[in-house]
Amino acid sequence: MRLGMVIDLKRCIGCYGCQIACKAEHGTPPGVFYARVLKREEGQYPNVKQFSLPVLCNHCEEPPCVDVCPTGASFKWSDGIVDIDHDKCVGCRACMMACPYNNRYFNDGNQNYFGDAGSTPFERARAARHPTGVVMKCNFCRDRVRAGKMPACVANCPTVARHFGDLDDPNSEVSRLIKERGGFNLHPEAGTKPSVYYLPA
Amino acid sequence: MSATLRLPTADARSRPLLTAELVDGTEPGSNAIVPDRVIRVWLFGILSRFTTERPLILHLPATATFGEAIDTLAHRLGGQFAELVLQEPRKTFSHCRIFADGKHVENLNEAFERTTSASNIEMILVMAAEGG
Amino acid sequence: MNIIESDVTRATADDTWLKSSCSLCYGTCSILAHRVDGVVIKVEGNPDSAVGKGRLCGKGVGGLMTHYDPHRLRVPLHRTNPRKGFNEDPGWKQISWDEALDEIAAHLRRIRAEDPRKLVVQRTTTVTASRAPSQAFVAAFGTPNFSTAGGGLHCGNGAHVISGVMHASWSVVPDFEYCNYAIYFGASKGHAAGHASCSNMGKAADARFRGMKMVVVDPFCNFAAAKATEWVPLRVGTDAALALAMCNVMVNELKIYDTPYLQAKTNAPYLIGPDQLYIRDPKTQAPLVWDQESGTARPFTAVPSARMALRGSFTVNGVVGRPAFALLGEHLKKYTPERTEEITTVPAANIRRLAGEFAREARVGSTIVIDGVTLPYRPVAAIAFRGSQGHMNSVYNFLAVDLLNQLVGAADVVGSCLGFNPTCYGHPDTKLPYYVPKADADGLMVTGMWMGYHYPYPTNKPRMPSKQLGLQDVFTMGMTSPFLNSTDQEMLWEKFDVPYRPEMLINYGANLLMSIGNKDVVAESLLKYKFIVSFDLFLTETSVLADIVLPDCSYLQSVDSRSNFPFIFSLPAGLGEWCWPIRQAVVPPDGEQRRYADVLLELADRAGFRADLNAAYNATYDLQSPFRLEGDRKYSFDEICDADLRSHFGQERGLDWFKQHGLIKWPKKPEEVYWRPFVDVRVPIYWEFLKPLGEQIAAITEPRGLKIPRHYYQPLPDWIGCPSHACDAPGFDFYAFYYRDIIHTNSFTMENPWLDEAARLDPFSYTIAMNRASAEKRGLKHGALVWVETEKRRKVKGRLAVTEGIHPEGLGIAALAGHWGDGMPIAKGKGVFFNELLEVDWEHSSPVNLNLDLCVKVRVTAVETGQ
Amino acid sequence: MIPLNRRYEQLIQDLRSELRPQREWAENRGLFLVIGHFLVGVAGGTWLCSLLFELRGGLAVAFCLGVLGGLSHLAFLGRPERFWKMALHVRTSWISRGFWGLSLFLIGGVLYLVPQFLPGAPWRSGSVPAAIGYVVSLIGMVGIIGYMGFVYSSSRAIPFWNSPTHPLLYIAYALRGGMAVLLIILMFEGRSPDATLTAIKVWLVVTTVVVVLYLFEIYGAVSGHNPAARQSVRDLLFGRVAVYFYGGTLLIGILIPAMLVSGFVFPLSMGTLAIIGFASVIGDFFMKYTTIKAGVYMPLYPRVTRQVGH
Repeated sequence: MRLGMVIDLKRCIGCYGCQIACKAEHGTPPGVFYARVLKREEGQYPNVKQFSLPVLCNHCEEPPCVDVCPTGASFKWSDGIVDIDHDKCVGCRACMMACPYNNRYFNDGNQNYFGDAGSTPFERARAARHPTGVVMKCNFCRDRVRAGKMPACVANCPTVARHFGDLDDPNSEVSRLIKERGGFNLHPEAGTKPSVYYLPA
Repeated sequence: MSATLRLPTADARSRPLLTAELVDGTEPGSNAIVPDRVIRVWLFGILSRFTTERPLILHLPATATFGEAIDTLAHRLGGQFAELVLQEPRKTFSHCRIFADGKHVENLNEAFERTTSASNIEMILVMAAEGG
Repeated sequence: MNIIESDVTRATADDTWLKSSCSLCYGTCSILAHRVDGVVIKVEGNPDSAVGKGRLCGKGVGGLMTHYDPHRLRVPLHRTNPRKGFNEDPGWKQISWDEALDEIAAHLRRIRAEDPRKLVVQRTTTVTASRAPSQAFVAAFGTPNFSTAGGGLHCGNGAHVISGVMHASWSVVPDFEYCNYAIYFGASKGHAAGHASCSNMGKAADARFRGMKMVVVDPFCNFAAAKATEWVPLRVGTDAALALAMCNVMVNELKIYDTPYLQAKTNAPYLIGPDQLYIRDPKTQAPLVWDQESGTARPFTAVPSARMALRGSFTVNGVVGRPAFALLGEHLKKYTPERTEEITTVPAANIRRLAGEFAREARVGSTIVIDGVTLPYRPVAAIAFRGSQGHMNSVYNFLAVDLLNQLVGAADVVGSCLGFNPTCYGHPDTKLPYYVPKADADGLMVTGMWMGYHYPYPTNKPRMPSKQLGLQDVFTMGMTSPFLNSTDQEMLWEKFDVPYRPEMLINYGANLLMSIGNKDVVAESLLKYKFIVSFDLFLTETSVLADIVLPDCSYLQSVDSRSNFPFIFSLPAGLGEWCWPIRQAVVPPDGEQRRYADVLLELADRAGFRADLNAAYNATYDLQSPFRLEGDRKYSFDEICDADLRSHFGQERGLDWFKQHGLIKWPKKPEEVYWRPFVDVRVPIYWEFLKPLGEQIAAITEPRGLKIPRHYYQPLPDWIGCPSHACDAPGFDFYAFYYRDIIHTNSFTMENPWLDEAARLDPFSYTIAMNRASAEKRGLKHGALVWVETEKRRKVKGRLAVTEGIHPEGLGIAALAGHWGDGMPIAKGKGVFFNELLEVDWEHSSPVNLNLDLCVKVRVTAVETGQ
Repeated sequence: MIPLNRRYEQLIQDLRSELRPQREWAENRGLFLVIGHFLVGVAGGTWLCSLLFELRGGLAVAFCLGVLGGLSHLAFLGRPERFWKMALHVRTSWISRGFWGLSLFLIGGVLYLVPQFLPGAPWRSGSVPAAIGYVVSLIGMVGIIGYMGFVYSSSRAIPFWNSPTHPLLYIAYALRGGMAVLLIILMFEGRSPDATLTAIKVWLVVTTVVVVLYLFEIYGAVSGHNPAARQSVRDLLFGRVAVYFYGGTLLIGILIPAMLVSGFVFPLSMGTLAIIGFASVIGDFFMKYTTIKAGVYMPLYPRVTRQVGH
């Protein structure tokens, strides 16, 4: 079993639904993004292409973040999800320097989105999940997945650009999409074997 | 083309009702005089400013149409009422809603008897604007 | 209450998912709100609903940060400083609801006795749920002055009115299920905000995946253009010229058009006399057509459409008449691709190619069978929206684009340009709601459902402005008017002998100071009010000018029985399901917040017009016996919602039923979705009524010194330049325009920190987009702080985002950013306040439909250091 | 320390840019990591040099630097109270290895140094515990001199650090740091000119090696086609790090000592040697600080043909 995600760049319109759905699901503090959307353009006027690239933890099969972690806080579940045990993390941030995908964030203090106006009841309800002084990142919404739901970003995507499933199963939707549509990884040269695939725009 | 519309002021409300033959002086619902049909007209919103009576009582032949009822009202309440309600003779504005016994009246040329046993007519102007 | 523990352990009594509706934009998608121990911890889409299909945009899924914003208003506030202005501290003092309501009711009573028209009510377009209660309130009170603020003004008069005339709906969208080739003009449907936004995002993605080609004509390569197969950049405000040139190529060069459709479903065969009017049957007054078989002119009702001539010249009753289509063909000839290239900068060869692609992809004459029903199949759609219609030439711009559809019969048939649900046969149990377009005496279509002050067609006869301050009585094609806030409003009111002046404003959530035009002019108009009440979530820039500010409930605290009705507004078009969701309160009000609709009822009671309000609700909600509200009985808003629902869906389906189920839905029939072949109506490709309308208007205005430019009132569309095109002052060499960002709804969502965060991460949301080569030519660098200045010396400051994805003469700014007030601290100072550049006056309003021109010619200069 | 909201603003700005600078290991609490690495490196080098030059005081200084370096590391950690957990992953983690190196160095240092400085200690110099301490501290010293470069070169997200010369550079830094401290100590101890001359020669050689490796590293980054590595060099030479590079690394670390060593300005004296030592040490700090701070994450973009807008 190797859980993975496929993001269809042809469908994605860069609406930030995934980024905010993730915020809503996890209540991550300011400066911590388990999911976000990058926007760039290619080409020259008038032959120009704008594109959006949703990014998140790649849940690599060979995760460099796990290798460099001195405490074992960064680890991989048997289902392929790369996770962080916040009780073990010392906050050395070596994993952040090792992740070629820039998808780890250091929670360096208690923060809320409204600053001096105080935290919202929603934020207080979510705060327990977010110890400070540790590194945080996406875990494919492991709680949701265990409860039989799709990760929040997948469930919410208005263009149905995100798919989630078992990459080890050749008949799964994700495997089929990767095969049929020529799914690719970011930075394959890094040799990390990501479990997040993209379908060309 | 008329010049400005001068809405009746509060004073104007107290002016006496005009045509005696159209008025049933008795309480609504009573049938002291027996014309062809007794119709109670309830004017709401801006239209309510044209009379202090609520309801207004009209006596019309059973074959009368809604359009004739409105003509009668216009005659009774003045041209300014008509101006608010009618875009041209026998044609109300789309924002003028007329209900006969709770049913929306769309065709003014329809006779009362064809549609309902209309004894209550409600009339209001509904305005809206929208965007997005 | 220890929320943290309870959320973690979940061993609590309260752990509920409630079915409701979003309200972060007027798309109003269906949501599920997860409440644990009284706190909403998640909002998700409701997968049961056709509205959003369980998915939400960033705004919707982030809505709880707006709901829980600590800067929300919690108590009624009363101004203590009588002076109002940008630099005046209102001196807010907390008052009780009783005090507030008594004071407001006293004003209402006085004004209603004097002249109810002195009350102006305006609402934001964002909260669709505020429409019906506001509408009922103004009807009951007796004022015609009801406005939907900037949201309505900036698109309502063009996009919505012309969609109404041509498609009997509020808006148009490609039939994503079957369309193969869509061409968008300044529209982003399916790629960003808007009506049925989330549903459309999914449908557009499916279409893209299926291989639908999409061409996007837009000065800026964002949202829709980013996903298009081809981006066609053009000079700002020249969309009509391009569309007309494409029509010209189709009609006169390629000779591809749908003759049977034009004969049967448009006024193309109607004979036009030398006076540009229909030649009418002397007896019936019906427009005449030329019967090719009998060789005579006969009323259109008397000739099978296939026999009607579209070409030629015929002598009828002593005058020479030509079919409207023949005149259109002649008219289009001046839009040669070569001449149009000069106007639009789109190469002539591309214009020819695009026209050819569109015409051929339409597959004129083809049919398809859906659910056993044989239907015309025209898998092309030309779509316009706010961008292309946001000009003085709004009517023609939109019409020119729609002519592409009409020429090939791609209107409300399979694969074509669809109106949003213009025909509904109702729920199987109750046959409600029921509405179908119908024909007027001239055979032209009258919409079956509308929301505006007047129907888009037929237009009311222009009259002196006895009713509306916005002069819509004169300019009867206009719905929302700039003159409630224009520089020249007093001059206009004097000209038209408006016998009263506005005295009191009830504002619901509209931040008018930002949403209309430049803030000084709008503020000036607001300062004229003697008394302003503002219902708001935040102390916005506009609410700061109020006398009393009332703390509103958020969408998670409110009730609405008709979240997505009228269906022509924000229910997804195309095949699928009819869906009537509701909104219910998920959490109680915080502090002294109260629901708008409840407060209006209370005000009607205190001001003594409850019976009128009940009657108005009966009319507004079309309540049927026995659910009609009676006399002056005091119904709560919940009870009214309950009556609405039972009236439409049966005794057993009241508010409680809906709270439990969230919505009711039933399948759409093909003949509802693709209604055009089944309903005997025609639409005007030749706007015969426009010229007389212009004359009637001129007859009123010109004796009063207001000239009506007749070239806006010709029956066939033209490209007419914007004021910006006439500006040739040296140095003013960019056409600045605004666009709607994908992550923001008007000015409202900028206070939401998650959305603000996303917007700050976005390359363009808070910046000024300029073409790279243009920037280099002027020595301007990416990230530079620049002034953008109009000839009238209005200016805004912002950071440049240099991009290859914008026309070299264009300057793109996301709308309605740049808050300056302290009431929305997250939003304050973010982005660029484009509207500051806009003039609000007659000179910049369409003389046909009052649409403001939303593009401006500007000069861009680097901000000097230290400035 | 910069307040959280300012750091948040900075992060948003960083995330907007295609080539995002790393800040966790150089700014705010991250500065303690640079200081820690600097101190520990100098400690290791000083220990080695002091053994070679038989400077008892140098060993003490090295040990103290090691302790300070360790404390600085703790100050850097988000959760310092869990520091011991870093011992767990020696198999793959260079930080874990460094943790062991420093631990061994400090434990061995205590065993070795205590009898030398505290006559009343329960064990004597030359005793088994002291000998064990000598060996253990030597192993620790090798660890702390060696591991740091690998910490950086194993940071796959920062191409500027991924060069094979990086570990060598850090070893060279350590030696140069050690020699510099030695120069200072020599001044205080008033050793013979011979020893001093030897020391200065060694310092010169090590400095040359450092400069060559440094140039090599920069050359490697520029000549490679990794946009992030090239951005690092731009930042280092012309951008946000340039002030520290020219003022700290180049002027204080190289030019001033070179000028003093040449003897053109002042005749070589014990005083100038100490100044050279101090300048060299400070320069070392900036050399590390600038290369760390110049780290830029590799961009996430596939197939970006041309950078636009940034």
